This record gives sequence, C-alpha cells and structure tokens, in this order.
Amino acid sequence: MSVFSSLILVLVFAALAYAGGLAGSSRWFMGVILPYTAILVFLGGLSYRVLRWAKSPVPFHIPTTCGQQKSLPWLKWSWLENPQSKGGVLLRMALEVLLFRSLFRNSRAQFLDGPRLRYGEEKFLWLSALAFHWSLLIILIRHLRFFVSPVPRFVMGLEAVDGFFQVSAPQLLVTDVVILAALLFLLQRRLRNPQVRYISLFTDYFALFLLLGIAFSGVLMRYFFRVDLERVKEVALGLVTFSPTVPAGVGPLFFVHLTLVSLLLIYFPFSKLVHMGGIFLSPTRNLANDSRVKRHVNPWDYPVKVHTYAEWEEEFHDKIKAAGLPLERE
Amino acid sequence: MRDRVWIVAGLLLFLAVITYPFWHGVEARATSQPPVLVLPAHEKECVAPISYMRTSHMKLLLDWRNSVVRNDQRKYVSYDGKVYDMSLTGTCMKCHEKKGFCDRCHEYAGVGTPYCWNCHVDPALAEVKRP
Amino acid sequence: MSEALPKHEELVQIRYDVPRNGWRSAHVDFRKGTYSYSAAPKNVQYLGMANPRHWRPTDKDWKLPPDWKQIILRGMKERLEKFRSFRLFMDICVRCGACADKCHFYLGSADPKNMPVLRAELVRSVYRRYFTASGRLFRGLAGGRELTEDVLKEWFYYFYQCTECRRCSVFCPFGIDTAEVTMIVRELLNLVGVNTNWVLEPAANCFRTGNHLGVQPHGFKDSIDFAVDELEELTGIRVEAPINKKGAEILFVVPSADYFATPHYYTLLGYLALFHEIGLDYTFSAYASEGGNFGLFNSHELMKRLNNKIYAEAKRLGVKWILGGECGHMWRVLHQYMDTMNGPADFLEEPVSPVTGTRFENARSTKMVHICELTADLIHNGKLKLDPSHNDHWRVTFHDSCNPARGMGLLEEPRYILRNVVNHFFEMPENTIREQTFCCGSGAGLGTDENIEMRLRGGLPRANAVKYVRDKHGVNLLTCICAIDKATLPTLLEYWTPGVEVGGVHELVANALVMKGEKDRTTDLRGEPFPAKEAAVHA
Amino acid sequence: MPGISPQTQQAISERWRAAIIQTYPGLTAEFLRQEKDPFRNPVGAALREGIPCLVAELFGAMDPGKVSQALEGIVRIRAIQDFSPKQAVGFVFELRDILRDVLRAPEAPLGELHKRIDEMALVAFDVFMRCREQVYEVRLSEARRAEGFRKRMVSRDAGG
Repeated sequence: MSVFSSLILVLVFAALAYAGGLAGSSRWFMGVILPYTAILVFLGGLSYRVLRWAKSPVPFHIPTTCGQQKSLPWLKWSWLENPQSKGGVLLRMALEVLLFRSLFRNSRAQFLDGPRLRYGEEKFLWLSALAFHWSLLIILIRHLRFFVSPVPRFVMGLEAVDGFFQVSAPQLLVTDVVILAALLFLLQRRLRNPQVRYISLFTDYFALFLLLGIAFSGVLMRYFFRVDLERVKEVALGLVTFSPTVPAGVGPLFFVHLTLVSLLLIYFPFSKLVHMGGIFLSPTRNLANDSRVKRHVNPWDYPVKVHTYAEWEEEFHDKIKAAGLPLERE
Repeated sequence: MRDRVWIVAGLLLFLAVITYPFWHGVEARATSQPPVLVLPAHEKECVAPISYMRTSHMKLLLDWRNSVVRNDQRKYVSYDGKVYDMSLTGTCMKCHEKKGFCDRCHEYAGVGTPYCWNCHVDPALAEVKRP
Repeated sequence: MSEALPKHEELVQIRYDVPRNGWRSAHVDFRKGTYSYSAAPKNVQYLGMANPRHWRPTDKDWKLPPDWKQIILRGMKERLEKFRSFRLFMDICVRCGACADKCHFYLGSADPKNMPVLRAELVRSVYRRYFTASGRLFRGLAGGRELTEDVLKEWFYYFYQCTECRRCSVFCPFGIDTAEVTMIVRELLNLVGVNTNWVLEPAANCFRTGNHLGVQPHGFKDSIDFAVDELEELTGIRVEAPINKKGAEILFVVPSADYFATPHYYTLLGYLALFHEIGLDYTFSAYASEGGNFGLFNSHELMKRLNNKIYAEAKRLGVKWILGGECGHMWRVLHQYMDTMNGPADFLEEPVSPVTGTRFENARSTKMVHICELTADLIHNGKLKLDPSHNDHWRVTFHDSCNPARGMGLLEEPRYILRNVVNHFFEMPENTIREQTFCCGSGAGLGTDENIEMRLRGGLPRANAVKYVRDKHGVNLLTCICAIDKATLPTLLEYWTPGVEVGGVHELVANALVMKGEKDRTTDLRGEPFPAKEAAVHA
Repeated sequence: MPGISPQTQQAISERWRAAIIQTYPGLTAEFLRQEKDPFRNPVGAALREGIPCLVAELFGAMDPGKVSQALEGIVRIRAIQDFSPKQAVGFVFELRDILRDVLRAPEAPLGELHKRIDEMALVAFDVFMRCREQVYEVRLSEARRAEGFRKRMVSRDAGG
C-alpha cells in the first residue's frame, strides 16, 4: 500500500514538473522560487535538527564497546573497537562514517552446507549502502561544474576518474550506473525481504523513490534526451550568484530533475534522512570508553532521596549490635 | 557541554562546505552570463537548427564519423536541403574555431575536452605551425 | 515409481505470506508465562513512586491515573530534552533492518515485534505523532500512532521483553541502542505506576537493608561466617572475612546473590580463599551489601538512589579503593554511571594492587576495580600457585555477560584467568561470544519464575551455542561473571542443554589455588573429589 | 516398505519443513527458511536437522529412539513458544497431505504410512508433555536453588 502511494506521489510530482517545464509562468517557480526555498529549508532545517540534538545533553557515558578494554598493559587492547582516547574515537567514527563499520560487522563469510563459501544478504546491504552513499557524494561534487565558474580543477579530475571507462560520448560515468543499481537493490530488498518490508513505512519508500527519480531523470538527461548544458549552467549559476534566470530552451526534463532535488532538500530535515548529521552525535559511538578514567558530568544532575548509613544503623541498631558488628553510635 | 562547541563547529564547517558555490560565486564575482562566442562572419546557417546543435552537436559529429568511417558516405543533407561534406575540419571548423567557439562553452559548462582532438588537428594550430 | 512423481522443483514450490495489516495494531494477549507480575503496592509506596495499587497485566482496567496520557507525553518531552540518546534514536533510524535478527528474543520467540527496530518503533511512532511536525500534520502517513491504553500495554509487554543487552547496538550503523530506549520507556511507564514486582521488590529491599534479598545485617554476617566455616572444612584454613571494618585498604562489594544463592556461593568461597592467600586487607560492608542495581531496570533516578551507598560507605570506612565482584549489570552501573551519579570519589586513592604494585590506571577516577582485573594481574605476576588439574573434571566454556562485554569491554581478563586455572577450555562459536555474545534472556529484571516461558525463548540462542560445545567438546561447565547469569542460566540449561552446569570464574580460581598451609584437599569447592587426587590414589 | 528414492524423501522433507515454518508469523517464516547459520537461527536449524531424520524413519525402521530424539529438537522449542498443544504437535499431521501430493503412485502403501504418522504424532505429544512438565520442573529447581543455601545454613545451625 505505502509502496504504491509513495511511488504515485513521486510520479505525480515528476509529471507536474514536466508539464510545468513546458509552460511559461511555472518555470520561474520551479527554476527559482522552489530551489531557493529548498536550499533555505534544507540548511535551516538541518541546522535546527542538529542544534536541537545538541541542546539535549549527554547525561551519561554510554559507549557500546565492541572489543577488549584498555586495562592491564600486557593484555591486547582493541584500541579501535574500544577506544579510550579522542584519537581512537575519531578513527572509530571515521570508519563508521566512511566505511559503515557496524553494518559490515553484520556480514560474514561462512562455510555452510559444505565447502561453498556463502555470503549473507547482509553483505549486500553493506555493499549497496556504501555504494549508494559514495556515489551520491561523488555525483554531488561532480555537479559543482554547474554551480562554480570557472570549473575547479578537482571537479574535472573527479569526472575524468569517474568516466574512467571511456565508453561512448557522453562518457559513461561509473557512479551513474552504481547509484541506480544500489538504489534498485535497496528498493528490492525493502520489498522482498519480509522482515524489512514489515518494518518499512511510507516515508521509507518515499525517500527511495525520490532518490530514484532524481537519479533516473539525471541519467535520462545525460545519455538519452540531451539538454542544453550551457542553459542549465546559466540557471544553476544564476541561483548561486543571486541573479536568477530561467532562459528559454531548457528542456522540461531538467525541471523534473530540479524539482525532485528541491523536494528532496525540503523533505530532508523532516525525515529519517537527517541520519546524515545524527551519526556524528550518537553517544554509543562518539564517546571513548574512559568512564572509569575521567569523570563524566551530568548537567542536570539533581539530589535524590537516599537511605543513609545513619538511618540504616538506626533501623537495625539492635541487630547490628547482636551480630557483633561495629556501630557508629552505641 | 563542551561537546556543543564541537557540534556547532562541525555544523558551521558543513554549512561552509555545502555553500561553497555561493561564496565562491561572490568571491569570484561570477555571473550567470554565458560565454560570448565568436560567430562565423560569412555564414548565417548551421547544418542543423541551433536548438538541436546546442544539445546534440556531439551526437551529430558521432553520426558523421560513423557514416564516413563505416559506410564511406560523406554527403550530409541538412534540414533545409543543403548538402554538406561530413568533415570536422573541412566543414565545422571552416566557420567555428576551436578556441573561440568550442572551448568556450566546453570550459564554461565543465564538459571535458572530447576525444576529437586525439585524431584531428585544430586547423588554426596547424597554420601556425606550417611556416 | 519415480516416474509417477512430479519434479523436485515442482514439489518444493512454496509460497510465503507476509502479514498485510502490518504492526500498527497494538493489541497484546497476556499469556501466562510470558510476563512478570505487577509491583505490589507496598514496594511502590516504600520507594515513594507513583500510583501504588493492586492490578494485574491481564486486567482490562489497569487503574491508570485519569491524566495518564498527559503524564506520559510530558514525561517524553522531558526526557527528549534531557537525553540526547533518546531524541537522536527517535530521529535517525532508517529501518535498514540490520538489527532485526540480532535480538535473542526475536530468535527465540519468532515474534516480529521483538525485532529491535520494531520494539523501538513502538515508541517512535508515538514520538512522531506528538513531537514532530510531519507526524502532527500527516499522522499515519508519516509513521505516527496515537497513544492509547493498548499502546501502553504493548509497551509494558515488549519493553519487559528486552534485557537491555545492547547486542543490537553493536550492529546498528548509527549505534542506536535499544537498551537506552527500553530504560527510558520503563521510566515513562513508571510515571503512571506500571512496573513489575520482580524489579521493585529487590529495589525496595536494597534501599532499606542494603541488598536485594532484604538480608538484614545479622543475616549478612551469618552467611559470610557460614562461608568461612565451610571454607575451613574444605581447606583446613580459617580465613578472615571482616565486615564494616574501618581503615581497611579495600572495600569489597559483591552482588548479594553471591552470599545467598547457588552456584554463586562457590564464587564467594573463591573470593575468600583468594583474598586470604594474597593477604588482602579488605572489608565487606553490611550497609553496602549489594553491588547489583535493580534501579537500572526501573529508572535512572532509582539507579542513583541505590548506587549511592557504595561511595558513601567507602568514605565512612576510610578505605583507599573499592573492589567489585563478578556481576554484570552491577558493572554496567559501576563502569558507566557511578562516577557521574555519585562521584567524584576524590576521597579515595588511585587503585594499586597491594600484592604486585600494579596501578589500575583504567580506574583512575572511579577508583573501583573489577576482580578479574585484580586476579589476572596476580596471575600474570606469578603471585598465585595454581594447579589447573584440580579442575580437570570440568570441561569449561565462558559466557560473556552482556554488560561487561558491551558496556565495558572486559573480555580478555576472565579468559586469561581461565586459561591459567583449567586445562580444558573451549570457546563457543565466534558470533555468539565477546561483543557478539548472546544474552541469558533473563537480564534487566526479567529473571522471575512467572516469566519462565519468555526466558526460555530468550535463552534459546545462548543455549544453542552451549549445546554446540557440549556436543562437540563435551563441555560440562559454563562459567560466567554475572549474578543474573548464575541465577538463571542453570534453569535455562536444565531445559535446553541438560548436563551443563554453571559456575563462576573465581570458583575455578580457588579450585586450582594451592594455598599455603592447606590441609590435603581432596575436593573442590562444591565438594566434588579432585580428579588429580583420584588418579594419584589409583596410581 | 518399498524403496522411496532419496530425492522424494528430500522433497517430502522440504515440503514438511515449509509447512511447519508456515505456522510462524509470515515474515519470521521467511527468516527461518533463509538464514542457515545455526547460531543466528536456532529454530530454523532445529527444523533443518530434525525433519530429514523423521522422514527417513517414516520410510525406514521407525526406530522409537530416533523418532523421539528428532521430534524432541523441534517440539522442545514449540513447547515454550506461543502455541497451543494442538498447534505445537499438529504439524505431524501435515505429513498426510504432503504424502498424498507427493506419492501419487498407486503402489505407495499409504495405509501403513498413515499409521506411522499417527504413531509419530503420539510420540510428539509425549515429548510435548514431557517438555511442559520440564518447564515446571526447572521453575521448581530454580526455587529450590534459591532456598537451598538458606536450608543448608539452618540445618547446620540445628546440627552444630
């Protein structure tokens, strides 16, 4: 149910954008107003979310330790999985953010049913998640060629690397293929793995379809229904130099792409996609296991009702005495 | 609470990086103005409508290449009935020069140098070399 | 006749249906054996908590306060502002499903709401409905769910089916820790008087007498004396076991089960023998006669109230540092919460082993050392005379208790000790030990007998791994360093893998320990004859 | 019993396993079926292990020890899950339909096989009852362990 409704919603947005891309007045809306709104909502919303997380303190020191603690010097300490210093935490976080270490832990190769080595489907979850996120990052950086003039050298370099397999013109970019494959894999996993399907919400599918729509429209524009790149760059550069313009001759497909991207940016701060910022703040990962070495302070600590020794001794006075245990007050 | 400093710093860093196109644009005084091209003096029409050439000149060149190399077919009949010789240096470069025309847009839009020049020679350069 | 048969592929064509209605419906059937009894009003009252009354989970009317919904929502708001973990874990789950099959309750019960992601989603859906813009606006479409009494009952059912073992958090790409969510939801339930007796009675006992079992000072002394007597019978050596002794160097804190339950008791004998042998200047305390902390299973506040005694007593007795016995949840509190809650312990000194001179730098601030750290250091420095053949009747495996493993990282110390005190040590499969260890299924206040079926379900993955080493290596003893493990695993193993006993690490240490001036020992701490001695007799 | 080929036996096993797995909530069923690591999927592993033994015995010697042992692995788990006694042991009767489907040949001695299925179901019920009793026994021994120490103290004090 939620699969179809989210798919239809994305398709409706795409169709509206396509139709609008043909007509005159709505092009200004989609080419200028919507993108500006999207950027503002994205930056403002994400900052708000992060600051709101930051506002809630971390009262207790609760890292999840995944290896041997640092204790006796001759015991082999797992400094990466159980860091005791800031440096170790940084490295642990880097592995988590850049390589999805915990998700990788999930997958394991095993000898099952005889000598055939079998990888669980979890390996593919890790691989496709990694492939998707890295492709997205590279694609984002590549898009700087539209937003920056003159085009920085590293962007051109990155594109050259991405187009390493000189197939066809325009050059086939590896990340284009990878991101589509990864997204499709994640989608089919959500649909086919019954556990994941059971837990999936409308919003999970919506995000996936939105990303797929963006990737598809991008690929269509690059390889199949070519658009006028000079005009596209005019629009993009117009946006970032605050001299917005929507020249005639920009194809409707471009508006589909731009509109879906804008929608994604608007949707971002209100959705689970904020995990991008959240991962850095996760107290089970970003704290060192040094709670016995350094005192962690709880900012909202308050006094609680306790049962003091004096109260205890008073209540059990005779029994303590009879047992021959020392007393504070005879 | 010391971690809030780190979080805010991280957030600011992120914002700085992500808004790079904006502040770079301001700093470089960039405008959205597309490059001014050197247009041919003696010709008014191209081999195809301008809107087509804008999006698909590369496709046309590839079509020409295939036609010439694979089928030995060198004549191209344009949309308005004119017949052209399928030749990059002979036909295209007669009107358009690489530096003043091709490169300007390619650089502007960050489209890498296509591999045309692996085989073909820019006539302008060739002339400089000749004497 | 095979001619008449349909093809193999044809035969095994199977359709699997996925429930279509999803998980939003909140109805729960409270079936006997799968839930814990509600807290008796006297315990709720004694601890000064909300809404003491008689009620049962099977009742239709839970006698909640009339404004229960506001109380819960207010409580949620407060906790969202106080715990970054809570707010973050409500926000960033992407439902990738990596945690789904990591929960021992899911594996054992096959109930989809036991997948960690869904357990958290039970409260996340309410969070979205009342605390996010999209949820307030789009309700169900944004994954929101109304807070109803049924939802509350569902919370009670499923958040008392989580042992806060943190296994899911190891595999989550964002480190989302269901233990954290469970702790907070139990706090919320507690605000309207929904709690279980097996958590609150020990907590009330501990508050009053100093320990969960409600043992009063003279009873405490009796049981320690009893242990001293028994140890004398076994070894011929009369050890000292001082209680409330001012000016001792070290305060020793153990879970109360160690002196009142078996097989914990053999571990206590182990401590006593060891301390005598190394001449440790230590004292028990009848006031701080409990290291374990059932407050952890109820609320942060109660945890702090119960934990308070340890530092207070250390200060009163004027000791230099504190030593802690074998206990899981106790060490979660001591390692990650105590210093924050009741520190700073600036009246104590940085712990130094009086025997080897080793400084325990990893306990610099808290000033509390785990007994396995102490013993491993003793063995490494050759301070103990050990004869591992005394344990030859045991084929031993080690069960990592959740909290020392995932809340501390105490993995190698007990293994190092075991390798030095036994000859036959076997590890369970890799994905069931260390940080991936499976819970006993009875932690976090679920280990009560009325909850036995749920415990048996939760214990299945652990028992399954035990069964593997039992069948493959003939393992007959599972050692662990947790009082709840020692209390509940014998029961679970009796059902799942008969023939495997449960013991503590320091029980085996004392078995192997050759004490100065001991009589000719013929039995181990359980009164079983030493195999080596038997063999010698035959030779 | 006339020879039933290993392939047929395997087909019966897999159909039967599928039928048992169906008694679990849908999405869990898929997990039970797919995950092959015995430590990640103890329930699935128990089925994978027990069922082929039972099928072999059904067409073989019907060795009471082996039948009971194979049933034990499966029923012991079902005895403590959310099943009524009927659901917990009823899976044995699924065999009837499966045999009818698979053994279409007229010479298959269905009558004898059905008798064996009944026999198996009764053993399953025995095992189920034994496990349920054990649930109460282990509860009792837990209580006894809790009391044991206190008793020992008391008896020592009384004696000495």
